[in-house]
Amino acid sequence: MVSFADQLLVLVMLINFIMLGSSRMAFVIRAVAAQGVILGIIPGLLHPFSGHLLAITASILLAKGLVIPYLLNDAVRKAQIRREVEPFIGYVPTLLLGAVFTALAFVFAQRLPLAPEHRDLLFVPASIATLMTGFLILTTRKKAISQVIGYLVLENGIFIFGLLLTEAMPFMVEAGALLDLLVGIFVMGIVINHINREFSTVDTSRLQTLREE
Amino acid sequence: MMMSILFHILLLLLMPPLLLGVINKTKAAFAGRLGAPYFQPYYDLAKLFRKGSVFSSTTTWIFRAGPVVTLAATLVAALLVPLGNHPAIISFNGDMILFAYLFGLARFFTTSAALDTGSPFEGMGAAREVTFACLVEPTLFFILITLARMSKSLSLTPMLIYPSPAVWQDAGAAMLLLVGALFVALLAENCRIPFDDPNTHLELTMIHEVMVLDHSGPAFGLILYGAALKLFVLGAVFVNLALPFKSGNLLIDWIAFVAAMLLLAVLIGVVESVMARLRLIRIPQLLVAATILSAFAMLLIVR
Amino acid sequence: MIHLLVLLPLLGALIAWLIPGNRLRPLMLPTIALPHLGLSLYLIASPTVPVHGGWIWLDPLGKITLLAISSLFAVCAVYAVGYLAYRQERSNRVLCLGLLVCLAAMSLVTLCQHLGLLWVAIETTTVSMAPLIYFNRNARSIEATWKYLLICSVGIALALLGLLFLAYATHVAHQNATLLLPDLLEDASALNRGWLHAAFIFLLVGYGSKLGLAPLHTWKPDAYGEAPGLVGALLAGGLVNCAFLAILRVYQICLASVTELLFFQQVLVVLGLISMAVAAIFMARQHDFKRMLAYSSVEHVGILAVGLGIGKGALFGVLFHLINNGLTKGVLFLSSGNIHRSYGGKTVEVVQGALTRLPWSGGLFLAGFIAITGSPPFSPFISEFSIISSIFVQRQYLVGGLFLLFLAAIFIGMALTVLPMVMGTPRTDLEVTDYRDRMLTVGPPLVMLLVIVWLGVWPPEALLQLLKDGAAMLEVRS
Amino acid sequence: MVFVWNIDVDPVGSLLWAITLIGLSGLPGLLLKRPGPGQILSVGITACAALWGMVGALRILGGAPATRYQLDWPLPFGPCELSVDPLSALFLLPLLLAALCCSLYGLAYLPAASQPAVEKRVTLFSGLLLASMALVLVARHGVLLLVAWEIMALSSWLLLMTDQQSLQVQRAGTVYLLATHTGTMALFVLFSLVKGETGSFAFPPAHSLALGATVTLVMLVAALIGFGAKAGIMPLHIWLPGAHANAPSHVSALMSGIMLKVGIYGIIRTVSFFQQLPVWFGWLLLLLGAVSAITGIALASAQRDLKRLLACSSIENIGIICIGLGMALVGLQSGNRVLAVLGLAGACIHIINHALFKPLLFLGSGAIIHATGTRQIDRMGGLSRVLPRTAPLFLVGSLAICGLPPLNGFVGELFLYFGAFSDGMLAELPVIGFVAPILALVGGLAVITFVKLYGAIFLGVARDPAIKQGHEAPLAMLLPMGLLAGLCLLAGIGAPLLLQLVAPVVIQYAGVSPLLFTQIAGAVPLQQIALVNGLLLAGILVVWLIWCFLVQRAPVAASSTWGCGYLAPTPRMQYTGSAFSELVTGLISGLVGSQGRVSGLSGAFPASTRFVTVTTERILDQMIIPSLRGVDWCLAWLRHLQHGHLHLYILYIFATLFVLMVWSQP
Repeated sequence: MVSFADQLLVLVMLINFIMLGSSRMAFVIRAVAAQGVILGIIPGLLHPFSGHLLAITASILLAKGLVIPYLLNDAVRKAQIRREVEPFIGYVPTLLLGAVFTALAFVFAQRLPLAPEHRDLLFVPASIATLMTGFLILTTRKKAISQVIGYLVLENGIFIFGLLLTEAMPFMVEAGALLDLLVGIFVMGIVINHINREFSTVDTSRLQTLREE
Repeated sequence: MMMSILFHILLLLLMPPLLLGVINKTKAAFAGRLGAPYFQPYYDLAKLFRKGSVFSSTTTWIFRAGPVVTLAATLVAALLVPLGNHPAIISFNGDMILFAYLFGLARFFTTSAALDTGSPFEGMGAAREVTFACLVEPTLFFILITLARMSKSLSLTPMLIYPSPAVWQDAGAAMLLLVGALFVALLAENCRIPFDDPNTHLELTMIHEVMVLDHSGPAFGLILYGAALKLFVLGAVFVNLALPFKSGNLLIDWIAFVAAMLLLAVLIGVVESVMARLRLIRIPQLLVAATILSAFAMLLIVR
Repeated sequence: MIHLLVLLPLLGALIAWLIPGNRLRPLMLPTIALPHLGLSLYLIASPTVPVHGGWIWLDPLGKITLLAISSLFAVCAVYAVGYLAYRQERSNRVLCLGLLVCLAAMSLVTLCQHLGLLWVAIETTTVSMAPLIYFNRNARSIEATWKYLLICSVGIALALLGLLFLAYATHVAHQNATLLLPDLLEDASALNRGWLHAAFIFLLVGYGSKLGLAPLHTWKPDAYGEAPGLVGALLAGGLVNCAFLAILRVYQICLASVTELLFFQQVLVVLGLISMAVAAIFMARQHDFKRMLAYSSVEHVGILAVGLGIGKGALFGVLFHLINNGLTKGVLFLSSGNIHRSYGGKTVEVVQGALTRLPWSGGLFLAGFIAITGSPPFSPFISEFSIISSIFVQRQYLVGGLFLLFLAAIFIGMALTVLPMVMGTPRTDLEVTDYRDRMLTVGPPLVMLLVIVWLGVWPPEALLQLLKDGAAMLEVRS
Repeated sequence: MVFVWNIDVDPVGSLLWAITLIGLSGLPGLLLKRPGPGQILSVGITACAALWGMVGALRILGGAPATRYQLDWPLPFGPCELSVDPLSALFLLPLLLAALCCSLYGLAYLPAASQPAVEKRVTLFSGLLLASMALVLVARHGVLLLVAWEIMALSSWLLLMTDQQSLQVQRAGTVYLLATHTGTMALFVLFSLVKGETGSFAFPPAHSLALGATVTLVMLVAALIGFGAKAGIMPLHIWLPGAHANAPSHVSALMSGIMLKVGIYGIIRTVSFFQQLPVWFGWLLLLLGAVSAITGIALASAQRDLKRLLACSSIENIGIICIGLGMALVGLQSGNRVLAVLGLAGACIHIINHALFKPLLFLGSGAIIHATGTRQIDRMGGLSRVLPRTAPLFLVGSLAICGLPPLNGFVGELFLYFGAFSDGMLAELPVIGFVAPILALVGGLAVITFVKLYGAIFLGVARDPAIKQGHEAPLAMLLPMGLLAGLCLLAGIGAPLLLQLVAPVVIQYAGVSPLLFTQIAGAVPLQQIALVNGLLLAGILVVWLIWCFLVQRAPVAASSTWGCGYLAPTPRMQYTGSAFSELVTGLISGLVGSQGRVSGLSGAFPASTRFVTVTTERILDQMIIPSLRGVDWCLAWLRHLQHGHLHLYILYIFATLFVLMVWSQP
C-alpha cells in the first residue's frame, strides 16, 4: 500500500508541473482540487482503518475537493476576470524552475537524516517539490486567486510531509489545522471579492500603493 | 633704601610724559624740524587739567569711569614692574598674571567708555583696540613664561632682573627673539607706528586716538597721562630685557635705567620716522608673527 | 477556571454578533475585557497546574504574555467604546466579533503547552485579525489586509512545516513523535541536530513573519498604517506578544537540547539586528506616523530577538520589554488614532501642532514616543537598559555597538517625524474635523502611560518575581 | 522606600530632603485651579529647601561625614546608594544657590497671572530639573544616575520647549533632544561596563578600578562622550547654543550655570573610579578643553543674539574647566602633585565661579529681553538708562566672566596660570606652559566679546527706534541678580574663602595630604592679590577724587557726541555689536562660519537693499547636517526595498529561509 501511495505522489508532482505550465485559471483550480483529493486519499492507504482516519479523509476530501474549488471558482466568476493566469515570469521559465526545484528536492531529500523506514519513499522529495511549486506560483503570478492557489499548493506540500507522522498530530490539532486553513482560504476569498469591488481587477500588481517613496 | 623707593615712585609718576616728548623730538629731528620742546607733554597735561569739560549727553557714568579706572589700573600695574636693577614696589609670585590682567581691566573700561558715546568712530577704534590687544596677549604670555622658565621664578622682579650679559651669551638667539617680540608688543600695545599713528588726522585710520575723541579737559588729560604711563611701564619691561646692564651701584643703575628709557624713546621715534603705518589688515599678521617668534623662543628654552 | 479565559471572550463574541444596535454593541467589549483582565490577574497571581494531560498550563512565560495581552486589551476595549461612538457611520459588528475572537485565541496561545495547539491558536489570531484591518473599507485597507493575510499565512504555513520537522525529529529520535512541550523539553537532548535546526529555522521564519522580524516584516507598515489605531495597538501589543511567545517555546526546546546553542543565539541576534537596522532605515524621513509606529514595532521585535539571543541578564529585560512594548505601543497607537481622526490624515504634512490642537492626545503621543525610545522614567528604559547592559557585560562589543547605533538612528528618525507633528501651530488651510479629545478616547491611553511610569519607577515585587521566574525558564541549562 | 532620616543632624539627610522638596515643589500648583498661589508656594518651598540644603552642603564641605543612604529599588539592578561627598557638595552648592535665585526670578519673569498655562509647566519642570540634577550628583549607582540623567535631559528639554510654537525653538529643541539622547547611549556603555567589571551597578570606591587597557579606553571614551556632550565640550557642543538661547532666561541660567557642570561632575566621578589612568586621557582632556575654550569664545564673539552669545561663552568656560581637569590628570599621572593640585583647584574654583556669573548674566539677559522684547544685540543700545539697576549688575557679570580682577573669574584662572607657569618653571612637562598663552588669548577674546555685549546693549543710544523701551525689572528679578553679583564680588575679594570651599575635593582627588595642599595652594598669592585689589580700588578712588576735583574747578558743558564733522548723525550710525566683532570674526573665520548676504545692486537707480550676516555653526551646519543628508540619500535608496510588490515580499521570506538553511549547515 505504501508503494501505491508512492505512485500517487508521482501524480501529485505531475500536477505541480501542470499548474506551473497551465495558462487557464479554471484548469489550475481543477488541478489543485485534484491534488487535494489525491492527498486526501493517501492517509487511507497508509494507515489501518479507524474512525479518526475516516473523519480526516472525509473532511480533507470535502474541503480540498469541493469547498475550496467552489470558493475559488465562485471568486473567479464574480470577479469576471479574464481567464488567464498572467504570470510575472513566463510559463516556460517557471516550468524550468519547477523542474530544477524538483530535481533539487530529490538531491536534498537524499541528504536528510530520515528515519530508516522513510528512506526510500517519495514523501519527502514530493513534499519539498510541492512546497517549492507553491512558492513559485506565489512569487510569479499576478492574480490574487493565483496566489491563493499557490498558498494551497504550499499547504499541500506541508501536508505531504505531515503524512509521515500522522501519529504526532492528534486529531484535534489536525482538525484545527484544517479548519484554520479552510477559514483562511475563505477569508481570502472574501478579500478577493472586495479587492475586485475596489479595483475592478484582482491583479495584485495593482496592489502597490502602500510602499515607501 | 627708602630714598630709592621714593625715587622709584617719583620716576614712575613723573617720567612718562618725557618719553612722549623725546619721541616727538626725534621725529621732528628726522623731519628736519625743530620740534616741540621735550617737556611739551607736561605743558599739554597742565593745560588740559585746567580746562573745562564737555560731556556728550548720551554718555553715562561708564564714560567718566573709563579714564579713571584705566589710569588706576595702569598705576597699580606700574607698581609691579622693576625699574632697571631696582625691584618693584610690590612683588610676589604670580604678579605677572595680575600685571597682564590689570591692562585687560583698563582696556575693558577704555573701550566701554568709547562705546558709551555712541559715536561710530569711537566704536570702531574700540573694536580695533580690543582685537589687536587680544592678539598681543599670547605674545606677552609666551614671553613671560619663557622668562619664568629661564629665571626659575614666578614674579616679574626676578624675571626681569634676571637677564644678564651671561644669559645673553648663553641663550642669545632666544633672547633676541623675545626682545623682538616684546618690541612688537610694546608698539602695538601703545598704539605706535606701524600699528597706529597717534598724530594722524583721519579718524578712520586711528585706533587709540579715535577712541578718546569725546573726552575733554581733565578726563583727556588722565587718558594722555595713562597712555604715557603705559608706554613707560611696558618700556621698562623692554629695557630690563634688552639691556642687561647691572652695576650693583644704586645711582649708576638709576642713571642707566633712565638713559635706557630715553634711548628707547629715541628708538621708537626712529621707528616711527622711518616706517609707515601698516594697512589695518596687515596688523594681525605682524602680531601673529610676533606670537610665533615668542613661541619659538619658548621652544628654544624648554627644549 | 482556566477555560474561562478562552470561553468568556468567545461567549462575548457570540453576544456581540447577536446584538443588533451599533451603539450598544461596543459596550460588550469592556464588559468582557474587564472581567477577563480580572480573571487573568487572579490566575497569574495564583499557582497553576497543568490540565488536560499537560496540554494546558499557565506557566510563568504564559503568565507574562497573558498579563501583557489582557491588560492591553482591557484598555483598548474601553477606548473602543469612545472610538466607535465617534465612528457610527460604519457597522462595528465584525470589528467587535473579531476583537473578541482574537482575545480568545490570544488567551489560548498563552495557555498552550502543545505546540500544535499553539499553532492553531496563532493561526486563529491571524485570521480573526484580517477583517479588523479592513475596518476602514477602502482601497488602501484592502491592499493592506491582503498583504497581511497572505504573508502571515505563508509564514504560518512554514511554521507548520517547522512543527512537522520538530515532530519528525522526535520520531527519528525515539519512534514516538510528539509536540507536547514538557515531553520535548525532557528529551530534547536526544533530538537530531539537523532536524532541530531545520525546525528552528522554519518556526523562526514562520512565526517571525507574524512577529515582524525583518526581512519578514513587509506586511507590517501596510497593515499598521491602514488599520484603526485600536487594531494597530492590538497588532503591535497583542499579536506580537503571541508570536514571540511561540518563538520562546521553540527556543526553550533549543535550549534544552544543549547542542550548539551558538547557532540559535547567533541567528536571533543577527535577525534582531537586521530588524533594528531596517527599522532605522525606514524610520528616517517617514512621513506617515502610523507606518513609523509599524517600523518602531519592527525595531522592538528586533530588540526582543537580540535580547533573547544574548541571554543571561538580558532575559529579564526581554520579558519585561514584552509587557512594556505592548503597553507603550498601546499609548502610541491609541493617541495616534485620535490624532488621525482629528486631522483626517496621518502624514506629517497634514498633522502639525498636535499639542495645540489636541493637548492630551498630542501630549500622550509625545510621551509615548519618549517612552518607546527608552527614556526613564518610563518602563521601556528599564527593559532596554537591561538588555544593553547585558550585551556589554558579556563583552559583545560589536553587537552592543550596532545595537546602540541603530537605537540612536531610530531615535533620530522618529524624533524628526514626531516632533514636527506635535509642536508648532496647526495648519489653518486644511479642513478640520470636529474631533476633539474626550474622556473615553484619552483616558485609556493615559491610564496605560501611568502604568508605564509606575512600572518604570517602582514596579511591584510580584511582577518582578514573575519575570524572574520566566527568565529562569529561558536560562541555558548545562 | 526605606530611608532612615536623621533630619536634625545629618547634612546628607537634609540635602536629600531638600532635593525631594524641590522636585515636588511644582506639584501643588498643578492641582490648584487658580494661577498664582501655586507659583508662590513653589518658590517658597524651593527657597527654603535650597537654603536648608546649602547649609548641609557647606557642612559636608566643612568635613561632616558623608552618610550613605540606601534606596531599596525593587528593580534587579541591586540596591542604590545615595550619598553626598565633598565632590557632590561642591556641585550641589551652586545648584541650590541657582535654585534659589532662578525660582525667585521666575516669579517675576514668568508671572502666573499673565501666563497661567506656561507657568505651571515651567514651575513643575524647573523643580524636576533641579531635583534630577541634584539626584545625579548624589546617586552612587549607575542606573539611578542614568534615570536621573534622563529626567534631567527631558525636563530641561520640556522647559526649552516652553515656547514650542516658534520654529527656532523647535529646531533648537530637536537638536538638543537628539544630542542628549544619543549622548546618553554612551553612558549606557559606561555603566554596563562598570557592571561587567565589578559585578554591580553601584559606583566602585574611588581609585579602585584597575582594568585592562581596552576596557579602560572604552569606558573613558564613553564617559567623555556621554558626559562631555552634556557639558558642551567641543565638538559635542552642537546642541548648546540653540538650547540655551531659546529657553526662558531663568531656565537658561540653570542649564548653563548648573547643568553643564553636571556633565563635568560625571567626568570627574568616572575618572575617580580608576586606580591608574592612561596618560593620554589627561592630555586629551587638556586638548579638548583648549579647543573648546578658544572656539567657544570665538563663536561667542561672532554672535548677534544675546543669549546665544552667552551660551557660546559657556562652551569657553567649560573649556577652561576642562583645561584645569586635564592639567590635574596629567599632573597625577606624571606624579607632579603641584600641577594636580593647581589644575584641580583651578577647575573647581572656576566651576563655582561660572555658576555665579553665568546665571547672573542669563538672568540679566532676561531683564533685557523683558524690557526690549528682542534678543538681537544690534538693535539695542543705551539700555543703561532704561535699566539703571540691571546695567551695573550685568557689568559685574561681564567683568567677572572676562576673568578681570578684582572679580571672582580671575581667581580660577589664576590657579590655572599658576599651574602652567610653575610647570613651565619646573621643567617636567614644559608643554603645559602653552596653557598660559592659550588662556591669555581666550581672555583677550572674552574682553572683546563682553565689551561688545555690554557696550552694544547698555551704552550709546538705542539703535532701532522700533524696539520697545521697557522698564526696569521688578524687585523679584533684581534681587537674585544682586545676590549673584554680590557673591561674584565677595568671591573675588575673598578668594581664600573660595579656596577653602574646594579644598576638601582637591585634597581627596589630587591625592595629597591637607598639609601638602596648604603648601601648594598657599603658594598662590591670594592674599597678595587681595591686597593689590584693595590697592586698585583705592587707586580708583584716589584718581576719581583727583578727577572730580579737576572737573569741578572748570566749567562743565553738555553737548552731543562729536561726529567728526558729520552734521546729521543718527543712532543707526553707531557701531553695532556685529561691527564691533567684525574684525575679530574675520580673523577667526576658519572657526566661525559667518556669511554676509547682500542682494546685489543693479541699474542706474538701485532699489534699497539689505545686507545680512548670518553666523553659522561650522560643525552643526557645515559638517553634521550635510553628512546626515548623505546618509539620508543612501537610506532613500535602501527604502526601495519596501516597494509594494507582494510576490517579492514572499520571495524575501523564502530567501531568508534559504540563507538560514545554508547557514545552519556546518
